Amino acid sequence: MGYLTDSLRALGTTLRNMRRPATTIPFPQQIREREERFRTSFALLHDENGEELCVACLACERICPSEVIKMKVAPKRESPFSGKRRGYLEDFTLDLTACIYCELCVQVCPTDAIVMTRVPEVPGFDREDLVLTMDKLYANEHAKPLTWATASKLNEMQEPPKVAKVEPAKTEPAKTEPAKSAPAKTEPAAAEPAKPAAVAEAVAQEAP
Amino acid sequence: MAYDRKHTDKSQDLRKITAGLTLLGGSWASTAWAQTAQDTPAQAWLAALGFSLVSLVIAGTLLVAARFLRVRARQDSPLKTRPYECGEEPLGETRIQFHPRYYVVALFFVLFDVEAAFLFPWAVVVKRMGGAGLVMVGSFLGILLLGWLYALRKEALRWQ
Amino acid sequence: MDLIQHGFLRGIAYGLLIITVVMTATAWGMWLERKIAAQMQNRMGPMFVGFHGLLQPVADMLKLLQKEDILPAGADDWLFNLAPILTALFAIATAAVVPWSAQIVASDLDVGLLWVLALGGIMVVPVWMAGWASNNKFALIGGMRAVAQSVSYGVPLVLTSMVAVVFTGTMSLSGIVQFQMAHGWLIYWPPGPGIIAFLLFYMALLAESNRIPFDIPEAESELVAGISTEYTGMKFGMFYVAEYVHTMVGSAIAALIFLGGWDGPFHWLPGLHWMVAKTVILFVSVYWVRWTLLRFRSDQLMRLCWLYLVPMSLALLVFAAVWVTYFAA
Amino acid sequence: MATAANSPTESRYRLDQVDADADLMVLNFGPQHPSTHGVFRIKLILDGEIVIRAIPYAGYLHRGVEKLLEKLTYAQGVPIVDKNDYVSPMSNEQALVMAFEKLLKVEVPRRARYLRLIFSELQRIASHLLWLGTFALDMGGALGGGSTVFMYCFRDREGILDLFEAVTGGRFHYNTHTIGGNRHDIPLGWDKRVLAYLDMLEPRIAECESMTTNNSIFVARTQGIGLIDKDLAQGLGLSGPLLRASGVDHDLRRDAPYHAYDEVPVRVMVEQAGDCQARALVRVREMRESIRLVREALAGLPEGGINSGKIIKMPQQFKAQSGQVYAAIETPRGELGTFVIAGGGDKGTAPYRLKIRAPSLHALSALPWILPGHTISDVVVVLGSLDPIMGEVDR
Repeated sequence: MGYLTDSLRALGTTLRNMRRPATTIPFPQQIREREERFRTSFALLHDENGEELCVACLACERICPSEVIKMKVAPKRESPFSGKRRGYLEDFTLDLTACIYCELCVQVCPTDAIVMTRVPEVPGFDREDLVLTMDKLYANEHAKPLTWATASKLNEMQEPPKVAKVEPAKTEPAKTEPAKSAPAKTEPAAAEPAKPAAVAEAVAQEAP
Repeated sequence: MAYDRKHTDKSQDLRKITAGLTLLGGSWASTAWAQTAQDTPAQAWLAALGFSLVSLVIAGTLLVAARFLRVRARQDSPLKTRPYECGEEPLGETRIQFHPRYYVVALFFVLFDVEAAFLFPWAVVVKRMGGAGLVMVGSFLGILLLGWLYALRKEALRWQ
Repeated sequence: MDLIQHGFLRGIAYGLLIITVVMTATAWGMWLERKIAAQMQNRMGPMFVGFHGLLQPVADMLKLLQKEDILPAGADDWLFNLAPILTALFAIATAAVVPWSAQIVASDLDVGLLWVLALGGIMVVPVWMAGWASNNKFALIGGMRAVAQSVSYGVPLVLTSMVAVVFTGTMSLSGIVQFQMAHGWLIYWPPGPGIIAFLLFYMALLAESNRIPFDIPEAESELVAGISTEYTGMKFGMFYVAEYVHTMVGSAIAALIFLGGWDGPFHWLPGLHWMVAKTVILFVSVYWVRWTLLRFRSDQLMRLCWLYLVPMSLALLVFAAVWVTYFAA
Repeated sequence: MATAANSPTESRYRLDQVDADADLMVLNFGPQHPSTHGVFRIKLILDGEIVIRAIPYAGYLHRGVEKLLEKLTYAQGVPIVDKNDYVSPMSNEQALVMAFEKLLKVEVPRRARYLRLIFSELQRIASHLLWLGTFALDMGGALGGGSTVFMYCFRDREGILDLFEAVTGGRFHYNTHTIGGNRHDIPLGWDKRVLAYLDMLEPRIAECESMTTNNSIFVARTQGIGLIDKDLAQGLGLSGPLLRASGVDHDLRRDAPYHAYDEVPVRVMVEQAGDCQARALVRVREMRESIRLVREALAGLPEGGINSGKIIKMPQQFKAQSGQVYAAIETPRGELGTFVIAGGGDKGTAPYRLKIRAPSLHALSALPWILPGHTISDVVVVLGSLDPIMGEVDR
């Protein structure tokens, strides 16, 4: 009977698999190695002088599809570091309970201020613990490893290669003629990919 | 690669544990109970009865223990005792008169189990009965097989 | 007096010991099964309670003991409560006649095999009771399937064990083993029918203990949990335990009547070791099969039984009778 | 049989044998049932164990995604749809993004199209692996061989999630497609990882096959079960593996090539029988075909940009005042289409109306036709073979 031979074959398969090591990762004791781009929780960053990068341009609040970012803008004042007049955050809340981790807020940030972290564990016993306040977000900057993606890196990656430059993700630099990416030329002039700072100003001007 | 991780080989531990348990328990038990008496049938039946009694007591004890140890909800909702039907209100009666198509199996069973009851006494003394017994039982089985073939011809086992 | 002392009291004493050992072994049999299944599926299985989850059965038991006991609305409370007790009783009482070695046997009945088969057969009654009493459609269908399947596979089970009776000329389990010690294990002597009978017996055993590929009474992907859908806490636990005890005792019986019981090639090892080793191997193999195969549909199962297994076991029986009458020395 | 049943109550099986005296049992199968693949309810009317009528009820997982998409702008809408077909999230993104690109007349660079092809084929493998596991689970039970196959499939599917994690940073919620291309380029050495993974996967599929499609118990359970003939399949608008298993040679990847399927041609797997076994075979063969496609596409992966330049910077940056488009892709489950009428939102920055054509919904509509005459055991097999994803059905 076919049942018997097929069953024996299936038994052989399971026997073979018994020799393979378990793929389980006992989670709290051992943490899986995450990819460089792995994205979960959030952090707000400072620049090298220790000044907040966020200029309160509201770009992330507007792009967020699930509207989890709430921002309070402080009046513009002069920066103690650079002396320029710029916006400051008064308060910033990111509600992780509704966040879908789409990374759009990171992508639109003109100053690379908001990034995601690589540690998914956001343990807490309260719903309050999942609401990231500004303090928590600034604390995350050093408390958690950050992902690879920042706004400028994402934009650089998505930009059509106008000049032959080494893209971070290519196995080979795009030495071939850039004319191949013909679609880049058909693109209307509305949002020409500019330098992050320029975009920051453009967006900031649009903000009320 | 991430999908082929190695961190622990537990099959080793597993093998050691099972082997150890069997050896330890086995040698202790076989030295402790090395005596027995040849039983009379009456003794054996009484022993079986005693054994069953113990199993009944153990089974009962577990339930009684559960009765004392169990947790009770503070409020009983009528929803809690509702029979499970995938989260929906049960529709219609459960115990209705319906057609499970298993009665054929029951008939078959009666046929063959009665036969088994007849065969067991013969099976013990098959050698003593010799060829005559073989012919008798053979004819009995033959009639049985005829009935079986008839049932098959009637497609009694195709209830779909 | 002697009857009481050597019969009843000994039965109780042995009962306490053997049941404790068997139930403990069953509990760790569950652990073993989970570990084997985990290894097979490249998982780790229970890891947290005790060393490599060794105390998991204890934790499970404690959990089940504390669970809330719910009687579904419209259930037949007498039958509902009686069913798990009877299931456990029948499953455990089967072990009464199992000789674990030449000495260790609670009751060496001269119709030991009949006792086992009878108790195994009557197991279907509490299962049906549970299915009927629950007032649940899934349980009802599961109960019906359980009856049909148990009843069907009881026949090849009886017939194949009868093959052993025909060869050995006794229905006492220790008698069967003694015959095998003298003439060779039934699985290889006489060559041919023994191994087929063993395979048929093994399949029927899988079906009787509701193991895949014959687990349609439970069939959790179709019938949620079959007969035990409405059972909570320890009552569910009783079904669970009974199932495992049933499998373990069934493996022991298979080891006794086909694999020579406590007989082994090296006599410096105590008989108990051989017996336990064979039982454990069969027990593990049942779970190996269980975690490998898919399940049949109920009607396919019945057809498989009545079209192939029953005639095959009948033919074996006839062959055995002819062999014993004319060829055996 | 040539003629399809005329109504759901009329069956092609031997329903004439239904005992007129017996009472009928009404059984709710779902929504909280272990094998309804989510929250799905079928009201079964049973004669003993045989189904004589099946009435499916969907909608337990309704989340209002289509309405939500009409409220969000084009740029914001893309990440929302990931959860529709939660077994192949990228397919949802692709279907939506393709419709938006058509509407907004945005070109996609060639490299992005290749990447989309690779992603969608990997996604197909992942989805079919999950399907194989759950299908075996339906047949083998959570405490049996089914769960073993399930674990193997999940173990191997994990590799694809790891690969996607390396590219996009997400394991489920990728949001890697954007209007006009992709958001993430592949990292260094990713193609080698993919090839290594595919080399590992191929023998493992064979292993799973030995426990399922090549196993006679599986064949006994699936052969002749849940027959959908050609007429019925076309009449109900089935698509994908279901349609191909019924003998209709139709595959959008070949018949209306999108992404880079015109450059990397697809061999379409067709089976004639139309039963559960045929569906299973089609899916398993498609897995092999997908492996081949990924290999070919990786070999021919062009250099260049991955986005046509309109990097999303603000929600309202895409505008379309008029027009309506329909774009469809071949997801693992069939034709996933998005129909968009432009002009919603203030200044036309959001769709006025958006409708998602989900293949699973059509698949489930076959149930009343094919279930009658089968036993309860077959119900789970038939349902599993349709491979419905409730998130997509209810949206």
